[in-house]
Amino acid sequence: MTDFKKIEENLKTEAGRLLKEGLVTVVLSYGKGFDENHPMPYAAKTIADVENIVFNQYCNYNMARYLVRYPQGTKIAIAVKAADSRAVIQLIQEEKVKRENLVILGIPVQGMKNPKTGEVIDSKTTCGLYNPVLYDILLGEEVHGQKNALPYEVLAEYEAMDKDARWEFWEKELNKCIRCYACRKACPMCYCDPCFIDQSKPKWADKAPQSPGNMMYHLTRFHHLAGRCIDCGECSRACPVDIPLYLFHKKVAKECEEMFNQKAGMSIEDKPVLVDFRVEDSDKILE
Amino acid sequence: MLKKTAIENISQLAAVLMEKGTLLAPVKEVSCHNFAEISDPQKVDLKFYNTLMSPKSAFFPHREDFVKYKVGKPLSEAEHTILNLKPAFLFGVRPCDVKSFEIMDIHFNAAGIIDPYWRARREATTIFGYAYDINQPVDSADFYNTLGIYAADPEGSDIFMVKKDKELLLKSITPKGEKLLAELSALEKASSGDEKYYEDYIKKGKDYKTRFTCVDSEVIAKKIESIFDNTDFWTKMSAACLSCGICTFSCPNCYCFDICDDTLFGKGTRSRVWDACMFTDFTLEASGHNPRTQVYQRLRQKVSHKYSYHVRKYGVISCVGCGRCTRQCPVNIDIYSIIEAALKA
Amino acid sequence: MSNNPYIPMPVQIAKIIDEVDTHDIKTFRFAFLNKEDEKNFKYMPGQFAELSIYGKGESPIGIASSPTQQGFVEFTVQRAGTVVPGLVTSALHDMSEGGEIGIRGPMGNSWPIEFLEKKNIVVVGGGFAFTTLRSLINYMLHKDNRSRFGEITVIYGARTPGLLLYKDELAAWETRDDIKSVITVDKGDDNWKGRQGFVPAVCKEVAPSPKNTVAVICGPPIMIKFTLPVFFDLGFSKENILTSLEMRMKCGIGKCGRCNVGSKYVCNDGPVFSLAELEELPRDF
Amino acid sequence: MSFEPKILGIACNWCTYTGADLAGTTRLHYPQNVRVVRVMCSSRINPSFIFRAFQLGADGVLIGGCHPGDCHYNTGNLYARRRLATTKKILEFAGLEPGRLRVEWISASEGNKFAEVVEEFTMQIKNLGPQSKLKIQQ
Repeated sequence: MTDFKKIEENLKTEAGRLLKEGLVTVVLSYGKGFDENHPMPYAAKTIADVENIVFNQYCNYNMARYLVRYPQGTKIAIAVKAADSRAVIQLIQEEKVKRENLVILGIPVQGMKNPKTGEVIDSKTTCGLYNPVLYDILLGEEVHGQKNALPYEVLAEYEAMDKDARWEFWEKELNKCIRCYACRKACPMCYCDPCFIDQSKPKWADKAPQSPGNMMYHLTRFHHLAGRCIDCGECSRACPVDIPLYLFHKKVAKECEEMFNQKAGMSIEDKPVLVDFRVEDSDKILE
Repeated sequence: MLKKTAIENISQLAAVLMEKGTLLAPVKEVSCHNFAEISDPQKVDLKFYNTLMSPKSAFFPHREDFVKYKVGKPLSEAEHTILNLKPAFLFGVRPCDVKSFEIMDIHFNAAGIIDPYWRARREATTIFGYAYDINQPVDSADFYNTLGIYAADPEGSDIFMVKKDKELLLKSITPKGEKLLAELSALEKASSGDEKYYEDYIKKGKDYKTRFTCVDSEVIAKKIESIFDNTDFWTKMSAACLSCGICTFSCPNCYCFDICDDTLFGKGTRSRVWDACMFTDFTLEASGHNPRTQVYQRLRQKVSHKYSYHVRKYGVISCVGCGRCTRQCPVNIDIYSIIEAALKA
Repeated sequence: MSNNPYIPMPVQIAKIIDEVDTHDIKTFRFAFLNKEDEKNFKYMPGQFAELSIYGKGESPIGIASSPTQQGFVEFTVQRAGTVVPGLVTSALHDMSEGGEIGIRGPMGNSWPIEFLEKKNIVVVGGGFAFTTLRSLINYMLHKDNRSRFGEITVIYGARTPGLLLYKDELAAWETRDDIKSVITVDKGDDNWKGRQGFVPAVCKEVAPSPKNTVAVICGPPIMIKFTLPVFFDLGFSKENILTSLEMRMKCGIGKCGRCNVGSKYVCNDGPVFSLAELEELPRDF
Repeated sequence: MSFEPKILGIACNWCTYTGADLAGTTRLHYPQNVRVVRVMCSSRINPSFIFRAFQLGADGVLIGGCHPGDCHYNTGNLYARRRLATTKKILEFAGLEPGRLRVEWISASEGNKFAEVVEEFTMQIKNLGPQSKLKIQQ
């Protein structure tokens, strides 16, 4: 099992060192919340701030979300778990951050928990990897010998559904939406300003949480994240009404992988699949 | 007047209330409870700590239609929404949420121009307050004691309810509640033992402790005013904030709204829809100028509005410490901690 | 619910005046369709109203006419849309005389007439922000009111001669002897025989005396920024400099919660503030 | 009354739209169920257009572009191919019939093909019946 205390110590040491040596101006990691079970995303900017850094099983936030908040060129150290590192890679691909401005502190971890439910976050709601894909400094022991969980297994049940039943399922789920936009705000890939749903011309949907607007918002957001979603599951954990958004994102990710032979956020050399093409792409994908 | 019923027979009471009018009560959803208009009395469920969303939507729905119009047609042809409300019963409201209605009343129902929709809904509704179960542990996010509210505060309710083992005691507080309670013949008479239990429960409610910090409204209002320009403080407090709208949507005291025209095929509705000061475009002007582009400015606005501006304008803090914003926040931002820190800043 | 504050009153466009050579600022004269509404629409210079077009939305606009002008209200509206699509203003600009829209108001406070009485008034305006100032000037110039005020000085500037609003009235003021009007443009053209120069510089030149005088200033932020020091140098106190704020508004009646600056709602407690009052407010606008 | 589907056609300016013109000038008969909107390139099509069309009552959406390799802008339709394939998968997982969205490459000289595709697609939509899932109920 993961030694959370050890990782916290390493995180503090590295954060302190990086800030002290002036290699970065901010360390994005986790800090104390109002109690043990509720840590918060934390931006340490001074050596004194390092004291407040924590790491425990509830630190599931994807810190890549905060990268785009800093002006381009800011030297940032960022603590990443497996899925988070893929988000960083994806942001590098999309030229939102530059690799040379980042110090990536990798955290190999298993056994993260959802603070709301206390459930272990497994491959069901996240990408099923344990080790960060990209890092400069590793803060713990890589997880080996553990059977890699299959992230798309959970889809089988829904894929097998009759299409009308699936429509009913999604209609029911998406109609719960209250349009607080926590999903897009928690998403490391949702950085558009303004978001299409806030535009008044063209106005894509009503502001009130009603079925047509909810459908428009979510279907389009699923599309905008196609080939970019790195399956961290933050959207679903942020959702106050527990819409299983991760299911749809997983499905789209799976289809994109099958069609275009590329997984989001695995290499900084890649280009996001929907801003790329191959002449040899087959028309079969349109059938 | 004190009456009682067995909690397992709650659906009978619900059925009676449904005959008299609209019943809004907590129902169990997949992973939470929420207030909903009851169509099946069996659905009323009192086994909840507190609802996910606040009961403010009973008086201030997420969407309130003003007018149905046809594009390009004279204004006189537009159909105005007329609220012909049946009597309504808002059942099972926690004391802190009851208190929130009084605070919202100042804004919508007393100061300046009166909001006709809020007033109409408020007047049609009888409130059944429901004490927190003092035999269960308190949620770590709650801090209503800080705002001078206790777990079994009957104030503001028309009828106040406390749980006694498998029974529910109902006490009338206002004349409106008294009249209604007298009419509810399905309820049993309470014994003198029940009377004593009720009184004791109200007293014991004061010892049921949530998080507490001594907050004087004048002191905090002044303090927050004085740290307005302390950008470091607000940046630190908002470092994690995602600036989504869940804290304001779930808050029983947030009232900001937008007025939207939704048109389809030449017909449409003008309605007011909840808005949130945490959204980027909340203050975006037509000129393109936006006074609050940064997350820290928006969080500052939210906290200042509740704990300072509202005190200056209406004399009370616009927060009841129900803990919803803290519980629902995806990144655990805790307004109580911000206030604590502000007092020290 | 005829007294419902959210429901607009119907008005008809009686006249449209194309004010500027870029054709993006027009003055709309509205006549009330219900006599009752006209009676209830009692306003003072400096107030504003929500112009309402079903299907497009609402837009808060300062009233440009003076209450001394009977039978209509006027609004000078710029077509917005360079940054944020201005749905209402564009729709209004595309309408013609005889068209019907809605109006809610009047809203907000006004220029404090009682405070201004018996004082000399310096009105400083820049560009498109001259609308409620025009209302104030016409109010003060009205024969019933003129004696209540001291000397009136108007300093009004625009970028080019073609961008000056209310050209006929400006010309008429030139010929009167109970108002001193100084019109300036940043850059003239071949036909421009008047003054050239920025408003702050002109203020310095005109140098109104601060004695028993109130300055009423409206204009783009950059103009305000450079004009205020001029008035401070002249010896004006913060209590005697008035301006009008702008914030995004929706309801206009202090309910929707978006136009607050500190504990003040610009729609209710404003839009007119003295500099002294503004300094009390947090810098959140 | 038999079901006459409403179909939104979105055609690229350079190939399919000209192809549709050719179908017209050569007096080919094809069903009148398609309302064609012209865009400059198939890659101009925002997936939201498609969702919105279904919401506003379209029973099917037909998209026409240049053949791969023939794009007026060289690569526009190659991006469009990936994008629209994804749209289709999303519609399918949401529970709509993926057959309600069809993408065809029709060149300026293929008036015949345009008429055939419209014929075939209209039949297909007729068989699928009215689209009521995304349609906004009034």
